[in-house]
Amino acid sequence: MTDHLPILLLLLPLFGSLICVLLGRNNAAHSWVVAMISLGGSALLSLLMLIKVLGLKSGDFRYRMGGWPESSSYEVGIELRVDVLACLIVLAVMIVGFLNTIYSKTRVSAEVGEKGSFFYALIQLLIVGLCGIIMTNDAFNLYVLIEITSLTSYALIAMGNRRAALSSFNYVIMGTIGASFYLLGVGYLYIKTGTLNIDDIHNYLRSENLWASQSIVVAFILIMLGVWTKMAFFPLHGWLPNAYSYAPSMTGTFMAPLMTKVMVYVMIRVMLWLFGSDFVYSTESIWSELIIWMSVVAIVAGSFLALARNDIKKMLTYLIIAEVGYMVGGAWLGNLNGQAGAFYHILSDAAMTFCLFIAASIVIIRTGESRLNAFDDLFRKMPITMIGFTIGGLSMIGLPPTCGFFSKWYLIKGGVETGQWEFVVALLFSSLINAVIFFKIFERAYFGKIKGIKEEVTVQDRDTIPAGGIKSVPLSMLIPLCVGSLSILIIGIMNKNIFSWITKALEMVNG
Amino acid sequence: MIWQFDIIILIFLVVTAVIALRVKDLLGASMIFGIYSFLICLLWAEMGAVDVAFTEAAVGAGVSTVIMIATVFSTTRRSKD
Amino acid sequence: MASVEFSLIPFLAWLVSLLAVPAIILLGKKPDAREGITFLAAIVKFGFVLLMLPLVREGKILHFSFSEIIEGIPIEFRVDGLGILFAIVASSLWILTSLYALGYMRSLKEHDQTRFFACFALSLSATIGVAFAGNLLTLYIFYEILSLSTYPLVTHHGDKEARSGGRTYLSHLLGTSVAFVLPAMIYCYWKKGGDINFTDGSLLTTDIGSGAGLIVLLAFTFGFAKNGLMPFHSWLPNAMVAPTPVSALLHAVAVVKVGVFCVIRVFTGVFGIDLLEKLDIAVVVSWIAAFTVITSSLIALSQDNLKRRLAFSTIGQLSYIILGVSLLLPLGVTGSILHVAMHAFGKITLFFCAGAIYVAMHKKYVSELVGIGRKMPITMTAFAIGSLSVIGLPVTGGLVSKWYLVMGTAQSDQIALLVVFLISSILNACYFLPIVYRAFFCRPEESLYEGGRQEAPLACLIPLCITALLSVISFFNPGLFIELAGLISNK
Amino acid sequence: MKFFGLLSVIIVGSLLLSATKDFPDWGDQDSPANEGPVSSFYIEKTEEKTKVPNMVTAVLADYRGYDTMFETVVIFIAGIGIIAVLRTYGNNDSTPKNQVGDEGAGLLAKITCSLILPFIQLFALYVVAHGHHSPGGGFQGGVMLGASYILLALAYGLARAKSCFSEKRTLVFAAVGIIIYVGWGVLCLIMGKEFLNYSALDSILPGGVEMARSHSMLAVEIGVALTVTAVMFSMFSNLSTKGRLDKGL
Amino acid sequence: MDIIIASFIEEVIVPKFNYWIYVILMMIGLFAMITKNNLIKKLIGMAIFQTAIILLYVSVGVKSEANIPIISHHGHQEHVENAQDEKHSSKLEVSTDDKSDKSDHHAIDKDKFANPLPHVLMLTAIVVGVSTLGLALAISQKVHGSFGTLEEDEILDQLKPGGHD
Repeated sequence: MTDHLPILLLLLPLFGSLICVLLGRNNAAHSWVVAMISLGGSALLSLLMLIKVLGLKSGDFRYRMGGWPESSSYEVGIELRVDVLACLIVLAVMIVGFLNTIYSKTRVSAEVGEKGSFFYALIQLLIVGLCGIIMTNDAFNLYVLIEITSLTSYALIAMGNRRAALSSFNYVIMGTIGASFYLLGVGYLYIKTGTLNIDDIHNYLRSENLWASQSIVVAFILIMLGVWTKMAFFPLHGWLPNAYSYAPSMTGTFMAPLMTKVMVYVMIRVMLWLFGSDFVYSTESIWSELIIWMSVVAIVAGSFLALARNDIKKMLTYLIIAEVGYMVGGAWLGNLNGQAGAFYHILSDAAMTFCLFIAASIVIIRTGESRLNAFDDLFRKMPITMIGFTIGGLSMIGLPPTCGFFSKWYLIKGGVETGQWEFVVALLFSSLINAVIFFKIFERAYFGKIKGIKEEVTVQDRDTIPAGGIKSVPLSMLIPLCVGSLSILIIGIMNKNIFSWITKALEMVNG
Repeated sequence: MIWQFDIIILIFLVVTAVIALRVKDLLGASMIFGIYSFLICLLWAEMGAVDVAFTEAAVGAGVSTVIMIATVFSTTRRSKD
Repeated sequence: MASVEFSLIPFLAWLVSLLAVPAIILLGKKPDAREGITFLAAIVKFGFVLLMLPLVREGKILHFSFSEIIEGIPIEFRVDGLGILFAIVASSLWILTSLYALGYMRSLKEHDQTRFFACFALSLSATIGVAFAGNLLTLYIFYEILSLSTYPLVTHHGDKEARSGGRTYLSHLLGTSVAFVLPAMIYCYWKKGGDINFTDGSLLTTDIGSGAGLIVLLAFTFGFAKNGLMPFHSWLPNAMVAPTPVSALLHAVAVVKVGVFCVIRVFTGVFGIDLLEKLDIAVVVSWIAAFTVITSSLIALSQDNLKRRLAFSTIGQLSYIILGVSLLLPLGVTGSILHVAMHAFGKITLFFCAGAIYVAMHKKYVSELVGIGRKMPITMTAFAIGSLSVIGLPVTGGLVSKWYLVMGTAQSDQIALLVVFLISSILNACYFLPIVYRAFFCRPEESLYEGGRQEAPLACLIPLCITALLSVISFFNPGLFIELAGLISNK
Repeated sequence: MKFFGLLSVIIVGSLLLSATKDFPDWGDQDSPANEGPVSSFYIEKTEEKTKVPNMVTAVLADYRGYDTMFETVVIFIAGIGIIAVLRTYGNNDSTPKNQVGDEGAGLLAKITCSLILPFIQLFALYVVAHGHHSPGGGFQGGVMLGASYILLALAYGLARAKSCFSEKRTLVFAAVGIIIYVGWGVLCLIMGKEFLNYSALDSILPGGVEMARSHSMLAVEIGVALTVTAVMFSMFSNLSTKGRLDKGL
Repeated sequence: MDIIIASFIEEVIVPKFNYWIYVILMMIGLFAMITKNNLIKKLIGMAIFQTAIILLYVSVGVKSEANIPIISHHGHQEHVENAQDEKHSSKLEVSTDDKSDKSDHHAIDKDKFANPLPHVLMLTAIVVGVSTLGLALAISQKVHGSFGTLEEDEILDQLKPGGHD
């Protein structure tokens, strides 16, 4: 039965979403139970899958949909391919999905009203799409699944207020351009190779030595452009900040940690599995130089834009853009450390973004203020929330016990190894900017606002500020936050194991 | 496959696409977009992609146009460009 | 040479103050029990450190490691002469500072005392972690924890001034360490091929080349900005907004000494004296240090705020230590290591005195201290001893270390540096001795005649007497410190 | 903005054009895509393996059935997404009840519509069922069936169409369609083979492995058709009323 | 000069005419998506963009000698075509021999059938396209509902005073 794990993993939330729809409107409570069961089950299954894959000698296993092919050496059907990398990200998706469902419990009725069950249905379908993207081994199937994730996220974002609808429309336009570029790239590959299976395309390109062919190069550029648009790589990032910050809070908390990261995974997969490292790094070395510079620009620009924001969620979304720069740069460094660092950063960034978004959402909800002064004096009023936020922030800065430090470590090591000093400098620079950003917030949260000039006044004032209602954060919001901040530490502490799994899997494809 | 037919349709396609985007009346634009879809459906049929043509006829020329017109009716016909 | 021995004691010594943190928080409502825990932890910690002392003196190196965090790099404790010396200084002074803090905080009725003591314990833990760190990564991690855990102490008052001071503090310390130390460390890690332990030899080899070597060296020296080297020194005067016990322990002993300690580690453990000699790059560092010595002394002259004057004095004294190490001679290194201890005793006395004056008289400025010696004779006597020690005049330990430093400089034939030492000693005298002189021999203002003696509470007074005594004792009996310093410098 | 747009469009366009020069010529039957083993396999082996003459249907519903499943899910998402975004509930009795009867088009349109509707629906069902042998299949049939209800709504008003196809019913139909599709795949899973491996069903379907595949394709096409029908109608009814579902165009 | 142009047209444009048109359509669509001010117009651009991609795919699957990808046993279509393509019969024979033992049907010549795979892919793409269009129209209706206009610049004007964007 363990052979069927990948598909069972997908079917559970798929059926869950169908049941949610069948439950109909005004049934958010039941839908919540369904979503919890399906996502919890899938999380368990993905854990099982990880254990299974870790036990495999070959490092990966395939699942042939429909049992094809029976004779041909080429794949005529669609196959799923699961290795450690896929398992890790699927696990991350499932866990974030599960935690986010817990978080949604109290928010759904407040933010989407009667349409709660549709929200749960859509979010489960989004998870199906993300996991499908991660596991599929078929270039076109990837497109279909990208569209699934896109459509669900358009709808989920547009469920918010009027700004959300507008930003969702922009997202539709940008997302469609991105997905269409990807589709065009796949079309060009298909014209030259006649197959859609990722491994088969790779083998064909290798055996026919098509690397220099103009259409293959263009296909690569197109796919990269498409994927970059979807992951909000710097010049193509315009849609992201508004979409994530105006979306309903439980949509933001789910999509911000995962959507861009999964697209980064797709990029790494396209680079290493579809085209192969020979093509991506050696023959076109000017590119990798160029793209690393682009990622440097992305990191610096993202950090500065984040610094300039006074809106909590906006600021966090710009940080995501900077983080995407990290991962793109890391993947393009062209050595194992860079790739593995980028990959590790996918996991750690998912954890810390989730943490920060949940904490920020709680703060915004509880204080009713979306600008940074919402944080005034929160360490006293909402200590647990602020501890979660602090851990996330420290991880974003990259301080040792947290996973953010280790991903930065590997990325910098990769940069040092190839001598890409500009990337190293950009990473450090953005750490510093992050430090400024977060300590600005910590300071506010720690001291409260500067009221008078005399310190005595401040001290007295702080004690008299009524804590009215702010302290009562429901457990359903705190649990995900706590688990998220714990997972930041766990990923940090387990970095050696995770990193060795990642490098093993990457070594196999790099040869 | 008749290539003369093919070329004629392709040229018409470009023309209708440009018109659909230039008409200031959204209802008109939607209608012309329907024509565009129908032309492209002809093109698929001519290229031997009958299933695609069938789908395009039903989806592109049919439902897409209808929902677009429905939207235009329930919002506005006015367009500045 | 040195036999490495597995031992749990370093870990326990580190753990004691860490465990004290939750205990302090839990007992936050009962101040007496809370402070009791602090004392208990301080004493137990000192006991553990003393326990290791004989072993280290035998030439053993105690070693403990757990949880390999990155491929090939565990969290590792490794106790050698330098580490134990620093640990002794820090942990013994923690006891005294706790006592002092008790008096200071209570008599000023400060707010948030629980937070204060908890962060204090945490920062001590981090200090011990740095002292015993067995590899660069461990060092780095504890260094960062120290920066973070002292931030609430620095900004304790929470007013605007404290905030901006705290901002400077963190931005300088975190900024430099992330921007310089991290890449330099990763460079070493990569160069060495997955291992950055401090062993007896050097981490790097000659194939690094002078250029890269210089960059890495400077990255480390500036990166550990806690050492107060110019131009990254301005956090230290700004951090003086902290309550005095914090300034005393952290900004005279723990934090700043961690900075120079890290630099000594880099010189002896990462590069190794031999390699630096071959590459001939340390001279750059010595000139930067020399510049800092002179400049900071001159700035100190112009400061009216007593604590700021002490802070600039600290900056200068720290650069002595770096200067000594960068001479790359056994005498210089010994002098540096000695100066870590001697300056600690002297400077903490001075800070205690400054705090005591503030507690008793609410005076912060040098110009207000005229004639204060009659009101607070004990405090001001201790102040005088501390000043002597920092200047390097007899019957104080400061002379011993300065002696070694000057000897080392003379041996290295760097006359210019020798001149620097002399000038700066004169400057030191210029900014300290007038205070003492005016305190005792000038006519005080009218208001000071009223009332009799007005010393600070006993809890403040006792520690400063003890530290002053320690300064004197270490002049007559510096053998232990010289021996421990020799363990490192004579290799 | 215009200039920037034009520039980027021209860059992308020239990039794409530059690649076409090493494309195989249009209609080249020896191009890798046409000559390659995958499409050869489809053309040569489909009938042998599945007994379905329409290769497109066979590839759609069997070889790439997994894709098609998600394609159906995409439709489903569009359906519930539109409801999630646009639908507004609540009693909007602003339109008096007696006006409902006035909805819809003129008499001529009504009569024409009532005459052709049965044929459209019949033909739609034929398209679904005959997709194995002629162009067509679940999508096309489903869209036609949905379109027939749209026609009904246009001619007789939305209320009339809703009486046949209420909102609740559209959702149930949409979900059931996918349940049929996925359930069929799960059935294969239960029978011990891979997901969507229809050959697992030869023991319960008549006619051997090939016919099992053929029949299964029909089953999943019916599922697709149900979903598409429901969603197409729901899409129209929501979009034409701004999500109020009260009064059509 | 004329010869060069003529040969350019003959060798570059004519055999790849479809691809040229596809690129032009794609550029039109993309340009509309980026620069148009009206949301509905943007969506029309999007639909054109998507059909352009479909045109690319379908053009890939075309074979000059081929018919629709449906095998017909009983009709006369096959025979008619065979009669038409006398000159290809030799090739047909060869391929027939290879496969004749495998099935009792008459063998299938793959050059006779258009490549079915792009068609399948494009069925999916069309469906995805209409789904996106429907959802996008719903969103634009919501935008119109709350802003009262479909022009992007007017919406942004409305947001200016309140929004801190």
